[in-house]
Amino acid sequence: MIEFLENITPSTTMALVIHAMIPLGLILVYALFAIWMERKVAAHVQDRLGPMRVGWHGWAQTIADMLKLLQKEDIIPTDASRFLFRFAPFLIFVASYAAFAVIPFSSGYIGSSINIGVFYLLAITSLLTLSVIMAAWASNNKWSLLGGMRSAAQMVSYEVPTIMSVLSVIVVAGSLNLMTVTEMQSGNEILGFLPNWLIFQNPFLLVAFVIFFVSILAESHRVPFDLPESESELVAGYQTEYSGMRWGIFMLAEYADMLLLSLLGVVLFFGGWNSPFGTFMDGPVWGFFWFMLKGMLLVFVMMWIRWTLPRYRVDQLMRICWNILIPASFVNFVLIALWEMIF
Amino acid sequence: MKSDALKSPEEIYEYLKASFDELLEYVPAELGQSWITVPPFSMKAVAKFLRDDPALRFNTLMCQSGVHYPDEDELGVTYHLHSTSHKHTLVLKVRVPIADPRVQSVEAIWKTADWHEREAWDLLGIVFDGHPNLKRILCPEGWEGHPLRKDYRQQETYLGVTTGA
Amino acid sequence: MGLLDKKYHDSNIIIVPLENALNWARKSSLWYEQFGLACCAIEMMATAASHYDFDRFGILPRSSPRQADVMIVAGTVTMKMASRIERLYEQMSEPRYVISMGSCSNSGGPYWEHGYHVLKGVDKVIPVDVYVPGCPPRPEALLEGFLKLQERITNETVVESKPDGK
Amino acid sequence: MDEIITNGVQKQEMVINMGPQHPSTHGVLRLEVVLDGEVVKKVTADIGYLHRCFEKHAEAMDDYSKVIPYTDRIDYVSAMNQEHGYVIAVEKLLDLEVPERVEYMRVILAELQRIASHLLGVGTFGLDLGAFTPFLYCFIEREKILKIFEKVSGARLLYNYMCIGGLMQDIPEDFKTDTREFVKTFRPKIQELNDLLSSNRIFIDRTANIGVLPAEVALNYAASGPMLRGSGVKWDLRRNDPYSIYDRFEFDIPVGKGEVGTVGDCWDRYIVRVREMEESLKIIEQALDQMPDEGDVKEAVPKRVRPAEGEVYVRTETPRGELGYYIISDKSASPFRVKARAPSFVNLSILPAISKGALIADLVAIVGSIDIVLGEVDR
Repeated sequence: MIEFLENITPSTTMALVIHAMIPLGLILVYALFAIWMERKVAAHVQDRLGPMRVGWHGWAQTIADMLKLLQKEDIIPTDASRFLFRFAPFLIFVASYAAFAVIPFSSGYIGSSINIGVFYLLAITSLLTLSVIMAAWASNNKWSLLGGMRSAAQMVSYEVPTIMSVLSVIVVAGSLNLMTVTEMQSGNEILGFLPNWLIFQNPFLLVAFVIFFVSILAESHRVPFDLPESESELVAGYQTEYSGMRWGIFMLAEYADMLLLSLLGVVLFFGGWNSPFGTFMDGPVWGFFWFMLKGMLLVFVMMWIRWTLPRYRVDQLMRICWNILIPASFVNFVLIALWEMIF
Repeated sequence: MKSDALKSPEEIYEYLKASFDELLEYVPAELGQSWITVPPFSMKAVAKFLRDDPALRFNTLMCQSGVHYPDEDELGVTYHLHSTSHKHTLVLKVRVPIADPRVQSVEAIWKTADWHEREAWDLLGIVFDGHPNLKRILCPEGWEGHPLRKDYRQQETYLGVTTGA
Repeated sequence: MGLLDKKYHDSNIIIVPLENALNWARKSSLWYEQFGLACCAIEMMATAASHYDFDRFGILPRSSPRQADVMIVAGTVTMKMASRIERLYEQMSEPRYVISMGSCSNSGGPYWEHGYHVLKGVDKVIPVDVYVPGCPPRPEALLEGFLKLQERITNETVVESKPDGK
Repeated sequence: MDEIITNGVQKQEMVINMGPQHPSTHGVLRLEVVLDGEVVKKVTADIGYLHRCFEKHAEAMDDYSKVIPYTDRIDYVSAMNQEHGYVIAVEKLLDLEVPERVEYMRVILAELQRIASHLLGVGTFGLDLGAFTPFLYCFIEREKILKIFEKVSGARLLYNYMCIGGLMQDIPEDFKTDTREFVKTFRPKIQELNDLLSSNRIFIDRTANIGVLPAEVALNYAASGPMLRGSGVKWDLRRNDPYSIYDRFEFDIPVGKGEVGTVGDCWDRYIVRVREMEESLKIIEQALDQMPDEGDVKEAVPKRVRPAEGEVYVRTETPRGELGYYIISDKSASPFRVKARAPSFVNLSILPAISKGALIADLVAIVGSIDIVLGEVDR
């Protein structure tokens, strides 16, 4: 990709900038689509229609929302810490955007194919916690503060099972480079027809995926773990004092985060950009299609869960993490390692 | 102890007379239920007796209402009691002069009286002696007058907003 | 019209499409504050529920006033509540609108004469854009109120009106 | 803020205001909550934000029947039940016999209203716990009841349909078929609700053992309705102090048994409501079968309502509990005093007693399980 960009643009710098901007464009287009999709999914789950008036079946709804948010007054509460209050939305967005750098979107495009891709991704997503606390503390609002504290506890705890389940994949794959992990999953050899995806390679990786999925639900603040912004308890949690586009950026980051973690799941368990039909419909462009399709399916499942389940309480959330997920993920890790030794 | 005998207010009155003698007064009514009038200063003792006596066991205060009787220049409180174990009901009434409207609180006997008494104070200005937290409940603090009195005149503005009086 | 209100002196080929786009965005995405007062709130909920479906028009509930565009005063405003409503209105960010839903918030409704504790019309404390009559208004009436508000937004302009009335 | 020093660590309690504008206070209730972290130390309910002077209006009206529209607005979620209670009270004051057909109609409408109200209560309870979809499913069913009501009375929410001694107008011809159709389609929906919410693991985790209200406390606080029955007390005025024609129907009184937790917890209160809907369906079916087809609904309506001097206290079972009307008549055309003993008002006063030591999320669940209507709390 970068060679191609260097060929068509006058300077290397420009090529690099464009190269780096691709995920940004992707996030924006995806967010427009995902927010619309969320509303449509919600509506159809609830026997409604959802947005209908703006364009065909309301496809332009999110564009209108964004354009409106841009026009809104930018309120900074008098008692807020002004710098942190303004800075937090950007930090949260930077964190989710930067993490996309190591995601292999197709065989032809990865932002940076570094050897410590997984490590980098997990490290940079930890910034999300920081920015949420920053937003909460800076707002000088009690609801925000409670939301921020919940968020900090939740994200720090759920990082452990996430990392453990990611590690179990790494044990099988033997590389921290996400591109390498994807490439080793090509082909259809398991039982003669199943693709070589990691989830099919080792029965314990299925368990690892379940743990991973539950943890990313919590990491991206989705129901049943959406406590930091739980509407019926904390008004809007850490976002309570934000208005206009600053709030919009939080929204954007939340959806970007959802996509990021889903895509990570796709790379680690569902063969990344590999086609499910072997060499059929394979190639860089099809690869991108398959990759996004799998990612969006996971995002869809997250939405589906959101509109079906109630929400956990904060202590139950912690108990699930420390009493169930973390021990389970450790045991599972050992079992995967044993399986790898034996077979 | 199941006591089917003590069903009507009159029987209950006869039973109460043994303990409270001259204090109580039985008032038969043509329409609706007859009631027993209790002096305001012994309300709590009567209430405690009614709740705890095994033959009575009025464990629930269904309703407590304040009333303003402008003709007599009096305020009144009506208590509707009932017992889930003996399945009987009783009406008690207290009358106090409007100049000194003090009634003993029954908050300690039936917890539900807490809010009912605050409401009666708020809307009618009946003072309940012994109530731990007797302040306005429906109207905001700083409201003038007691709206359910028949001679209530609405204040013209509240916090700078006209009330439309 | 919020921040851009009357900022320009002349209408021109750039401003007109811009204005249209901005107005279109605002009218298509009216987020209301999730805030019910009395009987009308139940009808407001019914309007948001499956049968009438606010979301068709892009109307969403927000529980924080900061993120809301329109406040539906759904129900009787009492003296005790009046100052809170004023405060909530102040917490909303511009551009903001108010729909007064039902007779009570329009004028005091059935509590007009003897309601010592009822505010006789929410417009005594905050400015109202659209009044929806009814006690309570049917969901269709509330939707009509939103359509009227959209109409009103469409006609807003960023151009300062000239002193000669043009 | 009080400072607490434990083991050399300085802690501060946080005072937080829930409401009057808060998504889960069911209207304009303000709760002043003292928190230690997320643990509730003390709750003080501040009510009166919707005080609409019902009692003053009742005294100011120059006719007993003019009060009926205001009774609708006390509890706007179950207006039919409110009207029912009031007209029964005035009829008792007048010593008035009401035609059979009217009684049956009133019972059917009151029970339909009970279902509609419980649907709202159950739905918003789910909403408080973060389950958005069951709430909308409940509203779909509620909308069907409102359609029946609209055909009957012309209004969706506040009907002003019952009048002293009768009804405003006769029922439409297809009322019976509509209601039967509804009863038939609604039964499976209750099962659906049970599958989606009542037996949901997360829902049970959130509601079991939360906000436990023991029976003695409930009686001492004069709790009523599902709040009392949730605590295991089999007390339903339709059975224990029958009014109207409720003694003619076969139905059970569901009580909380502590199936998933302790007796009297939030889940018990919730499930009592769900089961009551089934019982109401039974009553409706029986009433539809027994109801006479002919009869003038305005037969007994008096020309002028002027009761003799006296007073009555009439209590009826509304979806939220015991609604009592204490009416004093002084022989004039307007009531001397009307006191509405509203179930929500009394039930809400228990909140501080049962929410100590809960988390904020539990507090939301407890408020939701009490199922208050602020119009009734403040009147």
